[in-house]
Amino acid sequence: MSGLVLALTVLLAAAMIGAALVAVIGKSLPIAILSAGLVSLVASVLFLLLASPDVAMTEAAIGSGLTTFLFFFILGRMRGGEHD
Amino acid sequence: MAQIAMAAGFILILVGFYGALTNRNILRMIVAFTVADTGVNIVMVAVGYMRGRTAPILDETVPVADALSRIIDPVPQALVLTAIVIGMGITALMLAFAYRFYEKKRTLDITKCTELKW
Amino acid sequence: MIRKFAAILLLAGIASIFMGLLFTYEPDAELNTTARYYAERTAADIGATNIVTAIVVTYRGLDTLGEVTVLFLTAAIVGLVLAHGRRRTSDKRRLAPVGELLATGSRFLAPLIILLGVYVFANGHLTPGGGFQGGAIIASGVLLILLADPCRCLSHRVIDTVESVSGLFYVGIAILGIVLAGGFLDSHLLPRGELGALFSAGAIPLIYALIGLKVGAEFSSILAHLSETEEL
Amino acid sequence: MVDILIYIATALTGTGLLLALYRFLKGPTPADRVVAFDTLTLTTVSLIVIIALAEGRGIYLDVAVVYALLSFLGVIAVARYLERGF
Repeated sequence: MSGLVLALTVLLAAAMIGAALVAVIGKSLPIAILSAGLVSLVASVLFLLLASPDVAMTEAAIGSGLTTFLFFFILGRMRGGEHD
Repeated sequence: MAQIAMAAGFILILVGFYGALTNRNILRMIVAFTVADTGVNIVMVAVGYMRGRTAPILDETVPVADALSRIIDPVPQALVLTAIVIGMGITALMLAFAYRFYEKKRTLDITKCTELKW
Repeated sequence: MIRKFAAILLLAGIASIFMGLLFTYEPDAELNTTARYYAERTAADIGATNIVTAIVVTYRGLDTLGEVTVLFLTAAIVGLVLAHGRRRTSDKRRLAPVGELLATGSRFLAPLIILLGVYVFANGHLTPGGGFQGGAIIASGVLLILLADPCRCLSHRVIDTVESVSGLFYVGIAILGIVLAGGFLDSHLLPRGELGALFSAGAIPLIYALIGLKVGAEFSSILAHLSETEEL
Repeated sequence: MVDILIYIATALTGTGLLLALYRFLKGPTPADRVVAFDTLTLTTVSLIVIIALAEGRGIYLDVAVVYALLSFLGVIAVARYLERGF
């Protein structure tokens, strides 16, 4: 099983770094926010692989749910500001 | 495996810092900060990981008697639990300030904020 | 351009520090002294099967009290920042109507989500999860209610009451620990019970439930304050 | 036997993850990326279940339950934003 876990770790790390790059240097702001949510999503699976289900659950409930939501809430209030 | 996760966490921190330093839009800086935050959490959890061991929760697969040889270090996990919750609070706070900034200036560009510049 | 160059230079410095940390890192083969103490003593002393919960609630309970206080301060400051200059004139904001699917679905799903939150913090000492996760899930349920009906103003009074009452009880139980048990936030207030049962681990389920309610109320208050802002 | 099944399931889920990630990184319109995000959350839930099975810890499934019940919220947020709601 350890080969499987290793391959999965590499895959998840690559996905996470790709999503982080989109979040930081992508053109459109909503996509950047969505990518930050994706980073949290993949990170929570990585936390589970690192044998910490408590942290994985926190990241699932807070990082990818509420934080993404807060960003879109604020962005919806400031239409027109995202092009600066 | 812990090393791979740790390297990924370090790269996330660097990517987040790069975004926070080079972007001029406040919302983009906040997004970059959350990415760096996730990276820090991954590094901290990876430090506590030990090869071939499992989560610090006792049940029928991990009886109390051999907990000492089967579980990983629970202290970093407790710390990261705290860090994630506080990170969400800080993000909310930054977003509230960004909202006020936009209300006053009608822009999100940080370089337009020149009151204290001389 | 200079800005980018300086940023990359700075990041190269940080990266070199990280490289040093990464290549000299050697994972421990054995648990260190603190972790060994927790692994050996938790089941006998505290009676919780989830060792992370035992650390968060009892061994380092004072940190958790501080964390909840920080979260309360955050919620209060968000309210303060956003309440300033809010106008009450336009009650009916012009909004795109909520679809039938979301309205009906949220009426069905919101109670289930809140129930899941209660499950998560009631079982915090047995399974992964606990007060913070449960509170965040409850806040997600509140969020779904807010989404389905954006014009509804959530009652701030209910949220504030839940928040202050659970906070008061939390500190009250902590002080009762000094009187009746070993010290501040000691969980031996209630009988330890059988390892693995729902009502076990002393006062941990009670304290975690109060933390869950408090965290849920704080997150809900942040969300409600944000949703009452006006479109600029 | 079970090992082989887990390997096959992981390979399939990993392929699904990569395909959805490709669509997310490339997707020309925001709607493409939102659908890719939704697919990624579902793939993540199945990955969590596979990890729970491979490690033999049933308690990991709680995380999957939380994800399954909360994952649609992010998509609703984007959808409401795109139709100029809130």
